[in-house]
Amino acid sequence: MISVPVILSVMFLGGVLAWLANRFVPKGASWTAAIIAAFAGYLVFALPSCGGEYTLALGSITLVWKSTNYSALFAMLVAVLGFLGILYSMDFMAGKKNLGYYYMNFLFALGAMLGIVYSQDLVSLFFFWEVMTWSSFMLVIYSGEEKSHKAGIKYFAYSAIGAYLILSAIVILYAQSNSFLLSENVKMFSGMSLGTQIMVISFLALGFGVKSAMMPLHVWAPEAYKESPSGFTAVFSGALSKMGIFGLGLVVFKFAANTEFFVYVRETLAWLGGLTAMLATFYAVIQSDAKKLLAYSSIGQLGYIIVGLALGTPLGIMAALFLTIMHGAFKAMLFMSAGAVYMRTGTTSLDDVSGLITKMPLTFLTALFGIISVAGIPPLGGFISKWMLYQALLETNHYFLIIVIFIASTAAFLYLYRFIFSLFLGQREKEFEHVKEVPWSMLVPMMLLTLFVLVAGVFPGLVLDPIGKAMGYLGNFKASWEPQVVFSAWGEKINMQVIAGTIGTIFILGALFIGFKNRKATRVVSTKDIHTAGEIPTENENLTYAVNFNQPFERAIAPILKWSVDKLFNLLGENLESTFEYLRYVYTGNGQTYAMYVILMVVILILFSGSIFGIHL
Amino acid sequence: MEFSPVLYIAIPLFAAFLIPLLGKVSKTLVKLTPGIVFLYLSYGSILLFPKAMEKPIVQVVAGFKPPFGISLYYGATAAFLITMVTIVGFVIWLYSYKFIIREPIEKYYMLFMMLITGSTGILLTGDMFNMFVFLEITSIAAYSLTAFLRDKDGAEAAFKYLLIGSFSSTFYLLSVMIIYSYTGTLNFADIAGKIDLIPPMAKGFVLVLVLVGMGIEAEMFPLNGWAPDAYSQAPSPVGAVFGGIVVKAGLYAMIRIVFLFFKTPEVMQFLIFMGILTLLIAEMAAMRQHQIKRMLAFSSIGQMGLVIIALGIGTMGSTSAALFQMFNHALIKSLLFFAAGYLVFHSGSKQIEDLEGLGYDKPVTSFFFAVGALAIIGLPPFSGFWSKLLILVSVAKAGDIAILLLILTGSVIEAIYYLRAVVKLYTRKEVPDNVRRTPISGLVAMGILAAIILYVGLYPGVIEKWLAPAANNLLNAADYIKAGLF
Amino acid sequence: MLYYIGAISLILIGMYAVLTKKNLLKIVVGLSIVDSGVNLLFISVGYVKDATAPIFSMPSLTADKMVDPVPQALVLTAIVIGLATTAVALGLVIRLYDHHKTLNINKIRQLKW
Amino acid sequence: MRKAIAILLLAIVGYYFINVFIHMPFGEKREGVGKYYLENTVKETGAANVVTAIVVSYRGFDTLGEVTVLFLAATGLGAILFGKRGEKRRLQGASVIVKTTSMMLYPMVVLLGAYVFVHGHLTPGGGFQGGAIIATGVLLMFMSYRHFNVSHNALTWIESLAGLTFATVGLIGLALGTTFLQNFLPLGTPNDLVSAGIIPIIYIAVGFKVGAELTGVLDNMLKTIR
Repeated sequence: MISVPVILSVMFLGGVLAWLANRFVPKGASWTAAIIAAFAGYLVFALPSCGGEYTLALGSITLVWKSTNYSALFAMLVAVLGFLGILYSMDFMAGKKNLGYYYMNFLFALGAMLGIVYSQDLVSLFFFWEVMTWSSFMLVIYSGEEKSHKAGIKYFAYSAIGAYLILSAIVILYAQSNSFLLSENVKMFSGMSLGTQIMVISFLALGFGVKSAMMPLHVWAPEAYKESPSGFTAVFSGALSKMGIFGLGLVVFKFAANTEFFVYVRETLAWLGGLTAMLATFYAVIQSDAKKLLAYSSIGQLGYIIVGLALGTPLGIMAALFLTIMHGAFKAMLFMSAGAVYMRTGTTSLDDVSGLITKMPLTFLTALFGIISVAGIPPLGGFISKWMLYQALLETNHYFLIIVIFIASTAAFLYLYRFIFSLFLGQREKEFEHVKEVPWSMLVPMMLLTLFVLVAGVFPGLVLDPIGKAMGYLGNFKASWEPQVVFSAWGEKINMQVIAGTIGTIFILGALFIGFKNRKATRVVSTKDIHTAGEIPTENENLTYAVNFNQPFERAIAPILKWSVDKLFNLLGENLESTFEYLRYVYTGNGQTYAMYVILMVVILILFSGSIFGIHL
Repeated sequence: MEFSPVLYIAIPLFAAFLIPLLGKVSKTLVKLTPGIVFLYLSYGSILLFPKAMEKPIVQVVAGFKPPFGISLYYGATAAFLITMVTIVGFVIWLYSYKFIIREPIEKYYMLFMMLITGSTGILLTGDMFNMFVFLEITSIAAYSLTAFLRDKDGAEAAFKYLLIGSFSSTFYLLSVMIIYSYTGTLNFADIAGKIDLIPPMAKGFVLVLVLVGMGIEAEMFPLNGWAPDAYSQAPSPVGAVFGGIVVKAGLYAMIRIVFLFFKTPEVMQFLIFMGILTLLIAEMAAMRQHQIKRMLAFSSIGQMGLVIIALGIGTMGSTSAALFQMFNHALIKSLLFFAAGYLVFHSGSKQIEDLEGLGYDKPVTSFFFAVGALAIIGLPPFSGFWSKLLILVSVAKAGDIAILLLILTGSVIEAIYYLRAVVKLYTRKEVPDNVRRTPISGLVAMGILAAIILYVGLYPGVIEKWLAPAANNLLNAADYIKAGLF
Repeated sequence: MLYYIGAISLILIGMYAVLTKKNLLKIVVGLSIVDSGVNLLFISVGYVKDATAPIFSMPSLTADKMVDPVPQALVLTAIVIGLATTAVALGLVIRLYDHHKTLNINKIRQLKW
Repeated sequence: MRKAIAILLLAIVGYYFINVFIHMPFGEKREGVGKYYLENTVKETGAANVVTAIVVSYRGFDTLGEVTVLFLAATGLGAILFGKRGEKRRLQGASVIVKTTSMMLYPMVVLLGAYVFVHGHLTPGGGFQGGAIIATGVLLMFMSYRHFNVSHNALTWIESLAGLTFATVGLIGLALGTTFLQNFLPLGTPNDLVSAGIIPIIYIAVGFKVGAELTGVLDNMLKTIR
């Protein structure tokens, strides 16, 4: 009998096992982890999507785990991405130190995510939430370098703030309802006072918002994504940040939906999501590091998802959940390909690497499908979610938001093109002549995901089916999107397969045509083959085309960039710390001063005893 | 012979008087004595535990009925805390076994044993003046142990501690005096019954004296200047005793007196206020520390603040949460001090900066430090999580969201500085080959603590079921009076 | 009554010394003065007019003509404890002087913040 | 500045302090445990000296603690000043008159001390006082003779054995099925030297212990002067 604790214990004990394996068998950790992840993945899929209930009484607190349709959706995402991430790591991480530590925390993180989605009570939700936070923190600081530690601390600090907000919401709820059970709290929520409702919803939304990198709480994300090992980044961006979405879904539809101010919650979140999408895209455009670029892109995509959720219409939710799955897949693809490039070249800087297309064709293909999907070009999965999102926005008359989203989507092309161009196209530097394609264990996950994105784009019904069920859990929503309905505005019925076929054919034909036509015309030149106003550049000048790729755009959005949330928070942090510094001067180190404090305390207590204790001396 | 609570005091005293003679025979014998004593006492305390949980055991000394003789009150709260103290005491002894290599070893073990015994006495006694005596036993042992390393800073820290500690004992003695002069008795239960004989003004003065005097021991904010110095300069196991045991005893003394004699809403409000002040200022100061043990000291103060807040709320839930937090803090802070002790020893420097790279060089010790850090922040699956959760729940139930947010602010700060230290440990850096290793006894001590922390984190029910009687015993003054005077 | 005021004055004088004197030895002396003040105060609390010491050395003495024995017993303990504290304090002062070559408390401030 | 603040603060404290005590009855008889002790001491403990009875019997546990405090102070001082042993003292030897007088006084002082603690249950005084007097005698010798030495070995033995006696007497009570420190000897006639059960035993032990400890403390401090 498969139940949730079985899955969780497989993951957690597996983590310990992987750590142990590393101590005794070389490469033991990676194989153990892969097997464990595969097995747990199998269990997740085998678990009935509505059931597997398990109750555990811990003293006065009862923990309940159960699989629901909603959690099944996220659990599958986690299980698949987790397995692929570990598979990818097997060769990616080969030869690195402390692999036991890496895989242990990886599996812990996966287990914690599964724990989160299966939790039916708030305590275990928070419990796993924190386990997820620290295990992912451990992976961010894995490299042991100064930079990764900075990123890690930043990540942890924001996560801690978020987590404690969630915790306070949980205890406020408990104080009112005397229960940690999700269902109980949802039931009683509408009966609580307005203040409580506002507090709980805003705390929860902010707390989950931190994890889903909602602006202005996103500042931890770029660096944390950049510093974590790529095998995990795929999971980090693809699945871990989705836990925030998972939570937001609960907040919006389980809690906020029962309040009078539901519409305000939705509007606020929608706008926050929209702004996130736009600003993050702008930031992504100006990045010169592949992983940071992808990180911002990831933030932007999560913005879309939040918009979709916040719209609250069936179509919006469906768009959001569909994008959740799709984003999990294509962002994992992109991070994996960036990781593959990193593995072979040792850098992810867009300014340094170029022209890898012939050396790493399959990686290029993955990246290509990835960016097509992000950009929302049919026939891949991204297109459908974008389409649904626009349609939902139109239906609910959010015209300004459409503009915002539209700007964001358009700007996305800039960075996406830069990503693929810088890494794979253009002239190849000499130092990259001997680059080889990555090993199969890394290609397999990338290819599988590519296939999935393609299939999901062509047969969206495959993914829409579990999503529809999940929506049923969130409320009485029904998933009823068919391409035909959309296109019926023009009085035509077209289905995805036809679009896919058409576009695919045109694409292949076009590629072949251009390929043949330009077969002779291409001339391979060195990047140094360039003259600037008659001057011959020196050897160490970086003249890759990708340098300052989007400079015009950067200039255009300069005013926005000046106002950086990150800087603002840093300033705040610094000021706070210097305040602390002054505060600790209370401890002067002079024993007599301390004695004076004691007497002072006595005097204060005596003089104000009337107002403090109600006893007049 | 049945185990009697008085043995908690008698056996260690006997052993302490015996140690100088044993020292003439063999040093190993001296080193083993406290371990045997604490092992036996933990065994006894576990035997006695269920009984005390059911019904307070009031043990008379010298055969005179209270209030005429001194009586020991071994109620559920005392049983809970003393069991914790003896077990933690045993583990700290285990750690000391190899850690203390400086002469005079026999004096160290005598003082160490008496430090813990004094704290036990504070928890155990049912007599106000007797508590003063135990307070002094604790203090004098603590002063001497703070200066045990005989370095410059140790003596300075000890002198400050002594200066402030004298104020504490003076104030406490004055309060005993005023109470005696009006009620004519020294037994807690008896005083509690006659407290109204004291005119309001004198009562207010006593309250001020007790709050300040015991506030010093419990490390309330403006009174805790001595604490960071003493914690950081004492040898690490002693730091663990301070943070894990001595403070708890001081706080228990204060809370016992306040709850028995002065339990008014205003006083409780005041406790909450002081708790918040203590928590926030200590956490802020801890964030800016450069020395690891000083940071632990401030964190310890902060945790005490948290406990004071929870006690100040004064509901059943919050009091049990506070006791749980005390228990967790004793274990976790000991673990942290243990690990920090060897880290400082290995790196040869007290600065956090210099810990770089030790995470790879001394993986096990560093791992225990990391576990302790995660646990004290209150991250699952460690025991610190549950107590923090229970405290927050009780705060929320009391309806004060502002306090809740302030506690969480403190927690965020705490999380940041602990992780900074942990991350420093795991910064890659070539460390000169260090042949010194953490001895097995130290690792076993840390391992025991870490195992308990993890076990309680996974099965909080083990501890939680005892919290209710313990909290009830602390809160319910009428029961105390009834049992104390039989 | 005057006894109370005298004892309290002693306590305050001692505290003043502890709070302001720069010399460590004077501070220790101050602590001792505080102790003595407290002890005297306690003894005077137990005082009963026209009563004798609580010792039944002669059959003519009766219980109702004796001072309260409890404060005396407690003060005995308190004196010893005060002595112990002073001894340790003096030991620390010796150590401090060894290390710092000064007894000025303002110069002994290695540990701060 | 500091002085002004200190005076101000202490003035406030003092004002309220006196304010509290001024209302306290002075010189009046009190109800409470004191009265009980006065009325029942002779009957219950057999000691003529009520203070001693309280110190050793009723509140014997306090005294055990008190002895421990002193023991700790001696130990602690030894720990703090450890490693300075054997450094040369720079005390000036005293004049012949002082030396001779000290020599003559020393045995008498010790005797007086012994008298005081042996008669603790009968007359004013007791173990602590007697021990302190003995230590004064030793101090006298320290002051007058440069090379006067006490045997540390002996001190340790006396200290430990005396402490053990106290603890053992207490534990015997427990072992006999009564309570810790409970009297198990016949009370005898009040005002006899051999009376009051275990009180004289304990007080003699305390006397030895306190004498030895104070001597140890003095020795420790003197030896460390450079």
